[in-house]
Amino acid sequence: MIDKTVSSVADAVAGIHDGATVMIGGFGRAGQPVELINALIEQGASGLTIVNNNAGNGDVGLAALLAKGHVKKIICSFPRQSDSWVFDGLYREGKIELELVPQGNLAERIRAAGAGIGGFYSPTAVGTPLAEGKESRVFDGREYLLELPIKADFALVSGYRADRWGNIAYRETARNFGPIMATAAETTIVQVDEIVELGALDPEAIVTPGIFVNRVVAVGERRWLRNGEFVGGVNLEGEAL
Amino acid sequence: MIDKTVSSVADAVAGIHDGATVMIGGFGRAGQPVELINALIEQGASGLTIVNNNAGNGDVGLAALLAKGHVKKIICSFPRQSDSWVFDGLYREGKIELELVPQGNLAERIRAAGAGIGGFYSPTAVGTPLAEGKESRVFDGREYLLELPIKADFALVSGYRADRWGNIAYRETARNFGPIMATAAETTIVQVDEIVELGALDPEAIVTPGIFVNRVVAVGERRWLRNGEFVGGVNLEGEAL
Amino acid sequence: MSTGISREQLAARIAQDIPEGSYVNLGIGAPTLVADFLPQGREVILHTENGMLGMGPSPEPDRVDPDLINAGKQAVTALPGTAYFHHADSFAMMRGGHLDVCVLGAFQVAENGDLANWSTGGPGAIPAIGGAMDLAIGAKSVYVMTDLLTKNGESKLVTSCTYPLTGARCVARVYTDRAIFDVTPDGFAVTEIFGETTFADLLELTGLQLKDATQR
Amino acid sequence: MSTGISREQLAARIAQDIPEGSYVNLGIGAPTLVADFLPQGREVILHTENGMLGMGPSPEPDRVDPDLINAGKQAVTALPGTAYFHHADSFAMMRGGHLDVCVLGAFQVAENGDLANWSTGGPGAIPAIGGAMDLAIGAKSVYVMTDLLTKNGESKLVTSCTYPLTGARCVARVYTDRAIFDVTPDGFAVTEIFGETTFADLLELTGLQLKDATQR
Repeated sequence: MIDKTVSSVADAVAGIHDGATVMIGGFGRAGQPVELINALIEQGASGLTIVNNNAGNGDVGLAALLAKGHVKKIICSFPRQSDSWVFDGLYREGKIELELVPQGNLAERIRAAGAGIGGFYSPTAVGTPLAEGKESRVFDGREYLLELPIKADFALVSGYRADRWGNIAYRETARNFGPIMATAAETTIVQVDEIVELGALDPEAIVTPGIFVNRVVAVGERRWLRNGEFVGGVNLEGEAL
Repeated sequence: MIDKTVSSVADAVAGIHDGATVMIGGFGRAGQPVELINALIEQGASGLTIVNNNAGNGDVGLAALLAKGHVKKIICSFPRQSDSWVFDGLYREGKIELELVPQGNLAERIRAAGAGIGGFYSPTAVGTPLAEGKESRVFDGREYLLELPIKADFALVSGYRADRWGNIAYRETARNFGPIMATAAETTIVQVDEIVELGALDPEAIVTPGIFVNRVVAVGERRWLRNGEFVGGVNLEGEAL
Repeated sequence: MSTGISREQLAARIAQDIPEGSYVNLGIGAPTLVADFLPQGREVILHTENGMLGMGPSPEPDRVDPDLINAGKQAVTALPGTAYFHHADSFAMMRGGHLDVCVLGAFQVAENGDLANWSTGGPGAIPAIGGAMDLAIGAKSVYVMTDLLTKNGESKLVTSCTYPLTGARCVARVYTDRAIFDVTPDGFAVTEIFGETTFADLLELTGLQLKDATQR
Repeated sequence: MSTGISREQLAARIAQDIPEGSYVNLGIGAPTLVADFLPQGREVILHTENGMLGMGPSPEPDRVDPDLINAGKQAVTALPGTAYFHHADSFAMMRGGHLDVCVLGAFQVAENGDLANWSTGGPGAIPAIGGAMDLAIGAKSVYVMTDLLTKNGESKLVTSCTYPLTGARCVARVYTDRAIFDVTPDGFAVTEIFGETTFADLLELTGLQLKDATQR
């Protein structure tokens, strides 16, 4: 019987090695797999290259991983935010390397890695400083830049519900980078609120089929839901009001 | 108020001009927008370039359009089937042009058109006769071929349910090429079983958001469903047993 | 020389120009305000880069849903008809030319439509680009919403941008607190002037050759 | 010289080699049979190119669902855990290297793993490729299921393909009615011989240099 579920977040992040490239889902805090990130901090792998849209918020999750000094390099589109003080400090001290990628190129390069595309011509960033060093080519009278896939050793993703085959359903805008990152990593690890019976997920709404998923771990229902119903009563950080 | 619904299939296919490139969804008969194709035959546009996975089955739908002599060229991956006699005859008589594209390249080229990609490097067909005349390039030790987007003037798609914003849900493997074709055409026209109230579709299972859809027409419930429940009692052609 | 209209007035003015049925992305910051001024009953579908079409207004404080945010990471709501999708699909909408309008902020806009809005190129600055470059090249109409002048009184409309570009020749129109400027093959054309500002004021404030295309 | 095993026996033999938990695509025609011989209780997830993972067996005749078909356009069923997706996503699974195994038919397989299975290059033939080229380059292990000989008694295993290729150097193993051949850097290695066929028979039937790697 196929069973991709593991019983703890520690088991879920086992084997992530020093120097690994790790994609981490989420846009800001939404869809950020905080429990998996905390387990990764605990696990201790260092010298990591992280792929995320941002570079951490506040002092939790990705920001906490950065604060530990476990991250060598970050590939992202939007590091600077009102609550990105951890990254800001490391960057100003020269303690972290940054590869800045426009968000659409970031998403499409991740998808390309998962889809077996060798490279693609993107309309974004033509004529800007981010075009420097990139091959340019005109198709149909319009200029494009050659972009290459971004692959990873591991992806940490936050889904909503999963089954034992590793099928994943997401919730609202917490979906964001999860589905594409799941396709682009050697080993994809997903945290969800709960594991449901095989067949309980709507087959029309499984956004990440289990073929892309290696391990699934349940972390309990998010604080703003009760038995799957939205009940509110939290702030944007997910803390009780 | 936004209302993309039109009241007849004739209205739905209005304006398709002679010489247009028309993408038609479907894989074999599944997801083939037969009512829209019939309306297109009636409407009379000719000299068409058709993009479809196949080249028609039996004497209905796409095959009927071919039989009318309205199609100049077909871009597809798998024309030859047990029931593709209409295409076979036209092809042998030299009355139709064929551009044969491996199915994965067909799908990815359509997606690229919808996603604004200028071109991409595909791993498929390297070392085969279909690589002739294509640019080849090595990334990371592997050879790829440059593939260009396929755009269309119109897309005819068969969905399951829609709302007045043009959001589309699909059913099972009838989804196939519909969602990507909807993104790649100037004007996307979708037939569905029924138009439901705005908000009635599960926002997690809307596969084609309305931004890609221009016109929606309801054609009535498919014969093998009753009030949305599968009841069977038909053969693969959808005819009552 | 009079001062211009308020940010809210400007947002309302921009909202007037967005036709019913448009698919619109409002950039982080001031452009977000435009949503509050869309005329009652006019349906406009808002896109947010983080995977949603059909974005609604802010929720009540006790109904904040951390899974439901906009590009600025603010809490939003979902209208009936909302659809969710992943990031590659969201940016395919932008880059594939499916959005009708985007409204962006700016540091500088040049006469040829070049836009600079992501970096002032300063040495200590931490760069951040997000989705701005994708929006700039992808939306059918790129509108800029900005004050005409910087805090130091310099014109944001320039002959050519000195800051790093977000996109080349991409801006269609600039809505400022003083006037509306269309980007034309011959440079900026002023189509509307706000308050007591005069065309002569605009010439002086920008130092540019401007065409007077106002209907007065 | 004995004849080989039946098509069903061969399908059963291939099924033995597919481990639990594999993601498998079975090509149109004979390879489809493999599904019927997967050992009871072994979970293998079947992919069909037209947008489904979790494909189940054929339905009863009165339960045929025209919306639920496989790549061969035959009626199928959906197992609990099935997921549907569109064509670009389906082929991303193939081309991105996510399928563990595919089983394809063949006209010819060459010693270097080249596969020809889509066209005999005849002048009157109507070409059709479908998803074969994508599967050939995409699956982690490409297995071929075929009779060793054509109807005319010619070997389908060849020094180099004379028919147009489907994929270059892509085949890992060829399951035939006479024997199983692994593709190795030194050509075909026979790992298992069926029935009363001998290694000498295989040398004669194929006319190739073969390595005897049987464990007998």
